[in-house]
Amino acid sequence: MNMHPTTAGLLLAGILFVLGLISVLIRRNIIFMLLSVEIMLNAAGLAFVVASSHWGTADGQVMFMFILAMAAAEVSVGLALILQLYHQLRTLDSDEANRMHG
Amino acid sequence: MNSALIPAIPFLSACILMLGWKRINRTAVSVIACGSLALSALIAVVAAVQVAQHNGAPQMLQVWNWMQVAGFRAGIDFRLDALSVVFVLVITIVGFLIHVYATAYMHDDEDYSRFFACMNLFVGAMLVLVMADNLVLLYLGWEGVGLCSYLLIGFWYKDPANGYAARKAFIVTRVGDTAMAFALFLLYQHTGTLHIQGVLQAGAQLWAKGDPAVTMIALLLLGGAVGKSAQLPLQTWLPDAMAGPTPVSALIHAATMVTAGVYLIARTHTLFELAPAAQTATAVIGGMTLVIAGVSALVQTDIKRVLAYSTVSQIGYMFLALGCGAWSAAIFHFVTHAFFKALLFMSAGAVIVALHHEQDMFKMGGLKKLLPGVFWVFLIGSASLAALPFVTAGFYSKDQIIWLAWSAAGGGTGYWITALLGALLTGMYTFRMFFLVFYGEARTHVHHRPGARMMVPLYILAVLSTVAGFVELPHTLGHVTLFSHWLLPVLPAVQVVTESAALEWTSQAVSALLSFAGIGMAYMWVMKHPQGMREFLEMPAIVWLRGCWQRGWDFDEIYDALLVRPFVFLSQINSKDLVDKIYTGLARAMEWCHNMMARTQSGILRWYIMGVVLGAVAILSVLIWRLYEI
Amino acid sequence: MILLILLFILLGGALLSWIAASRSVLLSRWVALGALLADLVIILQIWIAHPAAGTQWIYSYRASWIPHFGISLHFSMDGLSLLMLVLTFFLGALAVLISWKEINTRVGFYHFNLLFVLAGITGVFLTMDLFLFYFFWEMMLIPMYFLIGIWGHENREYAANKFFIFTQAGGLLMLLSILALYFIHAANANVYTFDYFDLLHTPMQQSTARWLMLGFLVAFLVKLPAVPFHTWLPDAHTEAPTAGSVILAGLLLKTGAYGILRFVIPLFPEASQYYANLCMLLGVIGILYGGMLAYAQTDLKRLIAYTSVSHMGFVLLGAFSFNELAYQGVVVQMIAHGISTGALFIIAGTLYERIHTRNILQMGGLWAGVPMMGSAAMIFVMASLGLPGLGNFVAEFLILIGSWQASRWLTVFATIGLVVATAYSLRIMQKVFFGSYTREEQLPDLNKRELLVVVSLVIVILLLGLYPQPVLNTSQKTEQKTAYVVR
Amino acid sequence: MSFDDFLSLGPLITLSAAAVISMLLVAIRRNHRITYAFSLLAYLMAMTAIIPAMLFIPHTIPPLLVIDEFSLFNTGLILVSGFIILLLSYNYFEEREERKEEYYLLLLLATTGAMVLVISRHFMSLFLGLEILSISLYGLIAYLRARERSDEAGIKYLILAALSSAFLLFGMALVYAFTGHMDFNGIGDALRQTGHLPVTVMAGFAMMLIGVGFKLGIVPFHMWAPDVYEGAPLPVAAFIATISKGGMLVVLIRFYQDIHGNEYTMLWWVLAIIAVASMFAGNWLALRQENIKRILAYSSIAHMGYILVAFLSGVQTGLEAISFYLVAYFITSIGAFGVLIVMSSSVQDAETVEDYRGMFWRYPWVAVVFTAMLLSLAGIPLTAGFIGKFYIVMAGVNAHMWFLLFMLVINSVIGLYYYIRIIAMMFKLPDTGAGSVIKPALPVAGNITLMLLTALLLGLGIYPTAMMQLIQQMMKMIV
Repeated sequence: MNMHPTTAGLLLAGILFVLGLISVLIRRNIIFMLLSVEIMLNAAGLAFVVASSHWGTADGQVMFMFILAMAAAEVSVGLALILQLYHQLRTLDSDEANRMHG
Repeated sequence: MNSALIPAIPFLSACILMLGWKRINRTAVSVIACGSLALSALIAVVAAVQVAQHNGAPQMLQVWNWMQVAGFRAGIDFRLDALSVVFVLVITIVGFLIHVYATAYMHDDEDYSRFFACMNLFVGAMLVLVMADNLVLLYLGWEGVGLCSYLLIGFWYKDPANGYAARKAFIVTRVGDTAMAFALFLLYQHTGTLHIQGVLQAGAQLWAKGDPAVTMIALLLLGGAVGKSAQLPLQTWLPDAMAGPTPVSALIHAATMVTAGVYLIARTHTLFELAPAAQTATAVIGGMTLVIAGVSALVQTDIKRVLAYSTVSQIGYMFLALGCGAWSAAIFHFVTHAFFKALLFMSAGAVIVALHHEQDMFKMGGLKKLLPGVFWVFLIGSASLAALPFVTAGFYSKDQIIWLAWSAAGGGTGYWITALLGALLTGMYTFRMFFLVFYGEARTHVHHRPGARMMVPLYILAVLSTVAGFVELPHTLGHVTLFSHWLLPVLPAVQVVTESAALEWTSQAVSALLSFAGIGMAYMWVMKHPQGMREFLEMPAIVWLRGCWQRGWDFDEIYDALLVRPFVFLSQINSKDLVDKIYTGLARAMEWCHNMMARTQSGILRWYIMGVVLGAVAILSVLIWRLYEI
Repeated sequence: MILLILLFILLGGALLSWIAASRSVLLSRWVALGALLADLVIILQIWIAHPAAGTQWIYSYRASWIPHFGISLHFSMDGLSLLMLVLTFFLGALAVLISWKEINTRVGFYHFNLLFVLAGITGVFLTMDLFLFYFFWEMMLIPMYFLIGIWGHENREYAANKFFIFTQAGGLLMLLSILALYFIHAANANVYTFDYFDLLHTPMQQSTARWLMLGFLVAFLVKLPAVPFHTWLPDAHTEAPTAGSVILAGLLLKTGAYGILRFVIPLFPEASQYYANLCMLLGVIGILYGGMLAYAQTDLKRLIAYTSVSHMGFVLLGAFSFNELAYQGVVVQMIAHGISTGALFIIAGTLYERIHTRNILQMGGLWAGVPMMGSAAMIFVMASLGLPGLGNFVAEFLILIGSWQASRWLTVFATIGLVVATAYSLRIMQKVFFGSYTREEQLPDLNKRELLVVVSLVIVILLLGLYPQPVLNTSQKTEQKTAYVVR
Repeated sequence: MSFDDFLSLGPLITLSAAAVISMLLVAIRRNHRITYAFSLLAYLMAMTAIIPAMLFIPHTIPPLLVIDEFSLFNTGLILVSGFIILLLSYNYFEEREERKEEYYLLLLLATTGAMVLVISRHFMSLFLGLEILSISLYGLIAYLRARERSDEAGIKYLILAALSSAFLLFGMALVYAFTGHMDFNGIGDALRQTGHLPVTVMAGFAMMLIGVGFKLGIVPFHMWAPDVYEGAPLPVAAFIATISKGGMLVVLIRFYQDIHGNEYTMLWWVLAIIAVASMFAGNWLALRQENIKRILAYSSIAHMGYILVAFLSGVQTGLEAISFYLVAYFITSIGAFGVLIVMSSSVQDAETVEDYRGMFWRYPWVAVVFTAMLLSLAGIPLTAGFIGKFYIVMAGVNAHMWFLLFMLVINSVIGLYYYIRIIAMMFKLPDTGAGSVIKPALPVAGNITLMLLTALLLGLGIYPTAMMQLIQQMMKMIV
């Protein structure tokens, strides 16, 4: 079978995205959840790259740059918060963080 | 002189007494109350004379526009013609006498002025009723007297039983009134007016004899009359109405108000003539009532209840007469009945007071010696009620009815026999009462004798209930027709089909004999063989029958079971208003939704993510799937 | 302009009495009373000046408000509004008087709310712009909500919420209808306006008209109230303070009736014809159902509340039997019911002040102690059972004789309602004033202030019953008034 | 970049510059007052910068940005709301946190992000704006480190926001992959040419919708809202409720317009379902909720549902309605949060309904304000909320969306219940129960702000014409 490269790329991105999604769902450790989200973001980035190669424009790459930057920022803030949370809960289990509900 | 004053004066004094409350002292109250009636009685006489001078031409006067809407007009308008004059005279004169009597009777009651306020109010309303020129105003008087009767029956409000009796009276009559209201609606629908004369004329042109519409109307009017006049099937309230003070019973539940039905039918006689069916119904109802009530009167122990049942039965006579088309006869009987029944009630009242408010006849007796004055007047009254021949007014009026029940166009043998049976019964219960009260040995001692203020009215009424008969004598003896002639401009003369002196003689003879027979039986029963009678009465079947009759043929029980209890039951089960349950249910449902939703806000992050993902999947699948659909 | 003044007197009075309360409670009472009396005087003068106003528009005022939507401050007064306003200011003044001793907490705020409700009601009776109508319609709710919710009896919050939510639900449906009408008219005439007189005779399909009419109708049936939308009323009436009950029964319910007469029938004549029988049926059901419930109650105020359900049934019956007699009867009924039921609530309130219970099983034999109150109660009880010579009779008689022409059987049942009315009315007298006196304390009879209130009510109900002609002249049918000019 | 570009971007530039400078300020010397004053100044300057920007409208800065009346209007709205929130913030943080200065920095940044959103006409600017907004929000939400609920909220928001922007991005990628354009018009035209809507693009829109929906907090992406509102500092909650949602909504409108969204019935249906679901979910959740912060969160969910109804009407009245409703809604929710702020003490926020028992008799003025705000949320006359809701219903009727309207009516009735529940609590006579233990701060600035807001609220409720005309002629441009 020979698939059109764009389709293949998008498919790959899609698979990555879904994998990330699944691991967000099944992981309880907040750090891993964060990582999985990063995977999803990068999947999106990949999709952009593929798309831009398909159209032969640079927009996709630029977007990917932005995504990288934003992901970095997010992780940094995220880790800070997780640290905070760990100080209070003494655990990284996200399910423990459920003081607010109803 | 302005005849509008006739009802106005009693109203005025009623207002004064009501506002005056406890500030006016008793003498003043009595003076105002009686004086006002005396005044309006005088004016009534004057008015009567005027009417007579214009040989029966009615006096009309419009006071003010009550309501006038788009062609419909009802004014505060009065009309004094021969018929209403008769009623007005009876009401004012008898009313005046009763008031005088009452000043003594109620002397040591703490609500003295309230009593007389209501009495005056009643007289005023009654006068409006009989003087009204249109049916709406008549309805006002009609309900007004109902109100006063309610107020006065329940006058001694501390005892719930009285309150019950009063409510019963009001509600039962109200049932009749609604029938009358329908009649009004129908009349307006067909004739476009409620002005009595207008209605009568329009009706005469509008309907052929026996037209269903007019029959319906007449029947409905009859319904109203039946309610007020305590005829079958709405008679049940009157005996209980005796809970009121005796003057009230005399005035309202004997002399005047209960005859309003008679007045109504006489007033609208044109319609009844157009509706033979309705007229027959009137006669039948009258006949049945007079027998049933007579039987009940036979077995009562309470003296006032006897009189009450006898009133019902006498009004039955009037209805019978009306049904037979003997209009003037009915009115004549009304007049005499007003006199002797008022007399009986008040003398009974005198007895009751004398015996310290003892009403049970079996605890009375031997009063012939102790209360001679009362004895004589009571005797006259009883005689007149039992229609002893020749000397009593009752004889002439009742005899006329009995004869016409046979001979009149609308009459028949059946009616005649009923009427005779009634005569027999009347004689029996009247003198049973009479003997029980005044003969035998005294069972309760008399603690004070009635004073002049009580006795004088009694004497006057005694005279009246003797002489009043002589204004109308049958063909056979004297043939005086002052009364029917006087009524001629309003009420047509009765068509007599079997014009025969011989037959009339027989009829009179039979009726006279029967009343004597009745008296005789009463005598045997009470005086001669009380022992045997008592044994006879103790027989179980008889006991049951007696009980049933005493309870007025158990009509109350039937109505309770059929109407009252179901209504109360229904209203009780729904007292919390089931409709509201719908809304509370709705609120519950909302709360349930809240709880369900609140569960989803578990506070656990992954749960939220799950939510997002599910949403995403849902949206994606919907969109894409739909896309392939198209 | 005078109409605006009527409104502003109330609003100004509201603010003033709130402010005044901080200085002296008495002052604030007087301010409120003064404002209402001033309005009363003005309106009475207008009435005297236009004794037979029924047929034309007396005053109009119009100013643009939200031109973007074609919304204008448009007030007009005809006979109907005139009568309603007389009633409003009269009962309003009495309401102030009756709460003179009853209300002692937050008097200023109380009077603020009281006058604010009245202002809202006045607006409802005057406005000729549908948006403005809805505006006032909602505006009455909040102060009424506070009146019940703050100064009410034990269960006040429940009652207040229920009242608020019911009316709001109805109102929103009406809003939908108003807007739909607005757009339909715009589509036809290409003019965007909420003006009553422009929206009259808007041509539309039958089905549409029926739907829109239902939208209005529901709102008004809730207010009226008609079975099955009535259940807010007993709670609200029972829990409200006396003045609140008086205003609820006397005025708020009337806004529903007024709405039907002013908006539903003129705006959707065909649809109203179509639904007439249904509405009359609802009315009759209301008469009987309300009567039965009233008979079953033991809480005096609740009992009276259900009697108003029964009485307003007559209004519904009359309004939809489409003839002059019934129409006039409805108008008189609105007034008579306002007076008689208001009076009964006042008596219930005065009783409550004395014996601190509303349960009629704990009363009885009070006549001996308070004869004046008793006789007043007697008069109004008789009024409520429709005794001739008192206002309600005139109303009910006209309604019935009118509806008889429209539907015979419904009228028969409505008339049977009068018997039921007799039953429950007499029950009041029996349980409260007759029977033997069981309580030990000695009750004071009506004092001067209460006497003033009650007597004025008695006089009015008697006048209404014996000489209703002025009212009838003023309230002739208001539908032929097509020839209309803004003055 | 030409001069008039510069001018028309004035507000944005001012604010971002302000952010940088305030960072430096903090670096130089920590002083709450100075930073506060400076950021106030920054907002004022940004607002004034709108005036010259008006000269050039409509002005596009290809490919990323467009400054037309719509975006300027919303910029102004955002700036004003930000300014008001700032006014309310000072005391709140003064009492609670030792390091307050960065708060202002973050607030400025977040506002900048929102402003970028409202002027963006391109995926890239959209994304940038969104992320500037989000990331500064992470910081803001978790700002009060002392409170554990605060950073729990932060974490939740962070993860979910990242997740949703992943969806958004992927959606963008798909759209881009098919159309080859990232600017809205381009996409619109491309779709016009192809005529029908291919799977990938549809999937892309769906995924973008998830990203957008998350920020708007509509069902089923609403679950974060209550927790975040509860955990975040009150001013931040106000910010989230108003500015971030508003900004996102503006982008949505613009995007929808450019791609002619209302031509795709399926999209319409999905949004309709979401709208109904949001209304019901929001109101049901709030029905018996005891925590006022959460109530406000839920009610905001419901309100987004209402707004969607107007959005779906697809008529011009609808867009006007949204703008007006946004204004009313901004005023109202900021006002409500403002009340919470002034009523809160340094130890504890006044957040349970019970805290407000009998408040009217102790702090009548604040209670009246709160009542006004709640009534406006419930849409009762004399308040802006009423006119707003009226406007929305009008749009709905105009578009004959009877079903949605009935849903709206039902929900307004349900909503009424919990609003008047709070009001009733405030008007309870104090003797009926022990008053709240909270000693409110009642700062002067706060009170003045509230007065201002109430004035606005009533003003818009009684005489909305001016605002309407403004909105109306602004809408002419974009439709």
